[in-house]
Amino acid sequence: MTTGILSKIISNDLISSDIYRIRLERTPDMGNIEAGQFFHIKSQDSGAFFLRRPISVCFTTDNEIHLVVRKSGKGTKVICEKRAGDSLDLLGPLGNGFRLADPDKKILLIGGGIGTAPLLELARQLENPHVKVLLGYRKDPYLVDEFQKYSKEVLVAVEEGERGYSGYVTDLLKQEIDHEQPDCIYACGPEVMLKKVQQLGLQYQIETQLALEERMACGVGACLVCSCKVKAEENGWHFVRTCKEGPVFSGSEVIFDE
Amino acid sequence: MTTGILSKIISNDLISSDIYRIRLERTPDMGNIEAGQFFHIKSQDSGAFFLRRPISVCFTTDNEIHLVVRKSGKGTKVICEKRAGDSLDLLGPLGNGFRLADPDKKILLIGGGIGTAPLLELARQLENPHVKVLLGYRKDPYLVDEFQKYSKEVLVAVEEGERGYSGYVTDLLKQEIDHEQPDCIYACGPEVMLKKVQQLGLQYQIETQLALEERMACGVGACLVCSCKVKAEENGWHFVRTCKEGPVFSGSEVIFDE
Amino acid sequence: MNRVDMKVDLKGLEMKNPITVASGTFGFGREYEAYVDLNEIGGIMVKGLTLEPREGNPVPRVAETPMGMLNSVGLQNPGVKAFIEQELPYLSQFDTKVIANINGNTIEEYCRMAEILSNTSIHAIELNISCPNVKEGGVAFGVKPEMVFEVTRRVREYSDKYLIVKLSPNVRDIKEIALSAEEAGADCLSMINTLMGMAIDIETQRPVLARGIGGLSGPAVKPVAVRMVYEAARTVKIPIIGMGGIMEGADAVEFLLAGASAVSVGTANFINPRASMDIKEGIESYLQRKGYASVKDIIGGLRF
Amino acid sequence: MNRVDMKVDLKGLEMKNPITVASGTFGFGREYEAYVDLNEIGGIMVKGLTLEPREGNPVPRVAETPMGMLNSVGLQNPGVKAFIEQELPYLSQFDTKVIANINGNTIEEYCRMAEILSNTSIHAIELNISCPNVKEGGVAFGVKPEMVFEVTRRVREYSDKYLIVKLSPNVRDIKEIALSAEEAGADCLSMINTLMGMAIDIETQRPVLARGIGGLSGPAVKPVAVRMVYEAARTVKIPIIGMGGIMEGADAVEFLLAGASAVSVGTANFINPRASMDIKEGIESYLQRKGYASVKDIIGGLRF
Ligand SMILES: Cc1cc2nc3c(=O)[nH]c(=O)nc-3n(C[C@H](O)[C@H](O)[C@H](O)COP(=O)(O)OP(=O)(O)OC[C@H]3O[C@@H](n4cnc5c(N)ncnc54)[C@H](O)[C@@H]3O)c2cc1C
Ligand SMILES: Cc1cc2nc3c(=O)[nH]c(=O)nc-3n(C[C@H](O)[C@H](O)[C@H](O)COP(=O)(O)OP(=O)(O)OC[C@H]3O[C@@H](n4cnc5c(N)ncnc54)[C@H](O)[C@@H]3O)c2cc1C
Ligand SMILES: Cc1cc2nc3c(=O)[nH]c(=O)nc-3n(C[C@H](O)[C@H](O)[C@H](O)COP(=O)(O)O)c2cc1C
Ligand SMILES: Cc1cc2nc3c(=O)[nH]c(=O)nc-3n(C[C@H](O)[C@H](O)[C@H](O)COP(=O)(O)O)c2cc1C
Ligand code: FES
Ligand code: FES
Repeated sequence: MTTGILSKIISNDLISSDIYRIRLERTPDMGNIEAGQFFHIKSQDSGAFFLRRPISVCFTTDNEIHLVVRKSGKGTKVICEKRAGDSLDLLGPLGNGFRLADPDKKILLIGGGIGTAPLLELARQLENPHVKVLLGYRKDPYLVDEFQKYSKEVLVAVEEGERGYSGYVTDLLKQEIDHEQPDCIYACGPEVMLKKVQQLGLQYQIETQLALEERMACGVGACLVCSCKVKAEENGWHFVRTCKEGPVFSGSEVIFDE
Repeated sequence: MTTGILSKIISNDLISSDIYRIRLERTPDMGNIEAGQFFHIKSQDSGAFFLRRPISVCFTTDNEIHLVVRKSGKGTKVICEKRAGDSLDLLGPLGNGFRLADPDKKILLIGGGIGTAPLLELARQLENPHVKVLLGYRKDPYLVDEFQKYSKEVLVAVEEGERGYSGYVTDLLKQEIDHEQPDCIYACGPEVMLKKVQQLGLQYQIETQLALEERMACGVGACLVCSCKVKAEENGWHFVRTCKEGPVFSGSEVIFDE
Repeated sequence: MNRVDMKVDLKGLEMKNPITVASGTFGFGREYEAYVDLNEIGGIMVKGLTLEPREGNPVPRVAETPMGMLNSVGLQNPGVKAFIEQELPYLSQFDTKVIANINGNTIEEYCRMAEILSNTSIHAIELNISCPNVKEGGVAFGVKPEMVFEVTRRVREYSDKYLIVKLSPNVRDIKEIALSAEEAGADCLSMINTLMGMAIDIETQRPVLARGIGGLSGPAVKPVAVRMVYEAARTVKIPIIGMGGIMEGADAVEFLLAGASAVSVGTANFINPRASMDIKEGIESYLQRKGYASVKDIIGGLRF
Repeated sequence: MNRVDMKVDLKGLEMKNPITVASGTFGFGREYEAYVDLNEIGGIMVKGLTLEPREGNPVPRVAETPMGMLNSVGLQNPGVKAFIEQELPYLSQFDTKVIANINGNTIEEYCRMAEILSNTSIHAIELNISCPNVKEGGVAFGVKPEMVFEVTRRVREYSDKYLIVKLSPNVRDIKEIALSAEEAGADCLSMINTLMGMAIDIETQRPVLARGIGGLSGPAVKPVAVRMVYEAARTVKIPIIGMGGIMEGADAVEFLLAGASAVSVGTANFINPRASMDIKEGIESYLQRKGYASVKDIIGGLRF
């Protein structure tokens, strides 16, 4: 019987413009945590915002979990403004995680913006010397150094900025596919990026795993607000729950609308 | 053109069970502050509670205002849990204040529970050597030492506790009236206490000034939710605004229901 | 930055900006003069008036609820004549539209008030057919289309003033109500009035409000209000003044996009006495940021 | 401390405690088994069922609003037959009342579902005549007294199961609706379903929900819900299951005092998966603190 876990903030640092890295105490009742899973977060001072907010696990150690959060709206603002010593109420870990490929496979990770965050824990868990990472940012990159620790190479693309390739991260993807011929692509980021990954995966017959975002209420599979369209025998498609059957889906099953 | 004033908390101390004394920075835009006036308080982290909360001025210096707040419900809980360095959003000072009697008058102050708070600033402002103070508490007295500074004598009544007279503060009132023959009684506290003061005032023809409480929304006289019944030529009574014409009313005008 | 054009034209009532303050939440203006330059407000809906003075309901008249409040003021007001004599001269000093909110127990009372007000300098009449606090009337008029039609049509006969009909949200279908008011000759609709609600003090086991039931306002009702404005705007051709839980510029923009031609700020005044100004500035900066020249460009601009 | 008696008797449906979980907010129970011992819940209203499987509405289906949320799930469910085959056996393991929430596009569909469910081990049928998300039906049944009467009367003919009629708050007069359901043979009323609302994303200028309008739930609606339960309880003799914004024990006590014989926990589950248990304990400690022996002692106990 578990419910939201009160977890204390060890530190909270601004790591890029509006991007915060929050280190929290990991407690035993969180159990095993898979890369790609998320925590559903509430602030203790209830009233600040109403529904929980889903935030992916970015990195774990035996005693810590790290979240990387982009301050965008009401809820993430409150979360990002918490200080060391404050607590957050975490429900989870929830959802499925990425299915980890065998260590002999050639792996490509591609992340866009805040979607880079869950890939760091994935890179760590893959324990694979053949991991190559493509990271796309609008302006200032973050987490790059750490990705380097868990991969053979990291390529960075920025839309407007100094560092790395200047343009979209998906521009890099095509050439990397040709170059590396990866067995599996893991992706997290904006929908347009995921669509591109899916399309290239299908085209080159590469397995893709896509971490999706959808607005959630319960986070545990009960309310059915977070539906994601996937292929099905009957009718061609049906809805599954992003919070439960996802947030990681195979590129071969997801149907993106128009 | 003023609106709510953000005022920083200098200190916040628990001075009795669930009673907090909050020292705040006094700013020039607060202007002159009369004893009996109140601030209408909002917390900056909007969402914690919705409407403002009226809290009387308990004490002022040139640079500080002190509030004494009883943690009772949702709003006062948030206010009482603020720490030094946090700010409160204060609208005011609002309402009328006590009309200060001439320094040669014999004055009796009577306060019950948290109603003792606004009388401290009154005692200070009266600058009158003939002030006698009756204070009633349920259990643990507070502010007593300070009242002593501004009066010739302080009598304390407690319903359950060690210190002072054991019983209701109104029990002391009758004997003090006989004894002191005061020219004016100032009172703040629960309605049953105020009724008793009003009744004795009328009976002995002593001027009474009563500080009332009523639920408020705007605090500035616009919404008419805080009506107080006072005597009137036509119909025998009419409603006036506790936040504007009050919170201090003459005992000769207020009509308490049943 | 270029100033955007904030003028709105409610087909017969032009306002310098789309901000009005809601009836019952701004007194007769005086109470907020220390906080707001009344010249900066598009229009002021004054406290609800009745033919005779009223003392209103017993206290407590207010209860706090989650992101909202209940009130049961019950139309405490000095009566329409005292308003004209004592309050209107004050309000008329300002360059703002004065809108008289009228409340009757009978159709005759509404007509009589409309007639009396027609010979004054007020700019518009707001027919409140929805105040849930008056036992005798209020509710009955506002919740049935036939009654809405009847009271609007009759009042229309008694006054040439710009006529706003204020709708109640306590209805089955706001579209048919809106249509009835339009067909009966309303120049404009304002909506929503408060939703009927109740709060109970579990310690005393009594309702918080002396009268038990009161009117719910504030952010809690905003989704209902936006929905109703949207539905009404797609149904009628006359302009709509939208309200219900507007606390900041973004909320007002929601109403404008949904189809309101102006907005009204109510409960927000109680929390922030300068709310109307902050909301006005909030709309302006939204328009600037999005590159609009005029507030008119976003009215009804909701896309699917 | 002595345990208080939490049993309630809804005249034909006895529950070990007054806590139920609201339809659509608790799936088919499974989803919360990691958080709550389902044996500890008085009754479980399952996700709204339809005759045929439904995929529901496009996403986004949820919007956060001030102290509330809008949803437009649109009755995504596997259909009544799949429920009976795949979900009911699981639920039947537990010592709790299983309440099937049914939704039809036509009266015939409602009757057909009632008939099918009559031969199962469910304890009660909850007739949802108020889901605002289904274009074809829903709304029409729930908002007019004649229709409420008709659908209830017909379903009554097809099933001997305990029949709960779930009322919509999007009505003019909840009393006449409640009375119609009672007269047509309902054993119990549950209320309120969601209020219709809308939220607009001012950046995209589109509704947050793909379907535009959705159902408002959560604390924001509590005052409306308490008021309606109070009005209905004074009008009908059948018991009422109250819901709408219950987040903690104190909220549940408000509904019980207003006249509900049991309560239902909806949106709160999303914020706190153990909400139903916390609310149960909250009621218990209230009763203990106030010296009541049984929860029955406070039902309808509101004083003026
Ligand atoms: C599985 C999953 C993992 C995520 N991981 C991360 C992460 O690691 N770091 C991070 O910064 N963000 C992450 N997000 C996005 C994050 O949940 C949203 O940015 C956040 O909910 C926005 O809340 P807000 O209060 O700031 O915005 P508001 O706009 O005020 O939110 C209003 C409502 O919309 C929902 N909402 C708004 N944007 C999104 C969105 N993009 N996705 C889902 N719901 C949204 C909110 O949850 C809330 O219910 C993740 C989302 C999902 C679904
Ligand atoms: C003029 C005036 C001066 C006051 N001065 C002080 C003071 O110096 N120190 C102090 O501790 N308290 C004072 N009070 C009482 C204080 O305002 C209430 O205790 C406080 O509003 C309760 O808020 P809450 O959120 O804790 O309670 P809740 O019960 O959660 O409040 C719910 C609503 O009821 C209102 N309310 C509840 N109790 C009261 C009350 N007794 N009076 C007015 N409104 C109430 C709240 O303002 C709020 O709108 C004063 C009240 C008034 C009218
Ligand atoms: C204290 C109070 C008094 C009100 N009095 C009136 C009134 O006299 N006439 C009227 O038409 N509406 C009255 N209203 C309703 C408001 O004008 C407005 O329609 C409603 O509060 C919704 O807007 P809001 O959520 O911004 O407050 C009153 C509202 C409040 C809160
Ligand atoms: C996501 C969601 C789905 C719902 N689905 C249904 C449903 O299928 N059938 C039904 O009768 N009510 C449904 N409801 C309404 C709830 O059962 C309940 O009446 C309403 O949410 C008010 O209670 P609350 O404020 O505690 O959530 C749903 C509510 C939510 C939030
Ligand atoms: S968020 Fe409730 S089912 Fe996914
Ligand atoms: S609180 Fe608004 S008039 Fe007094």
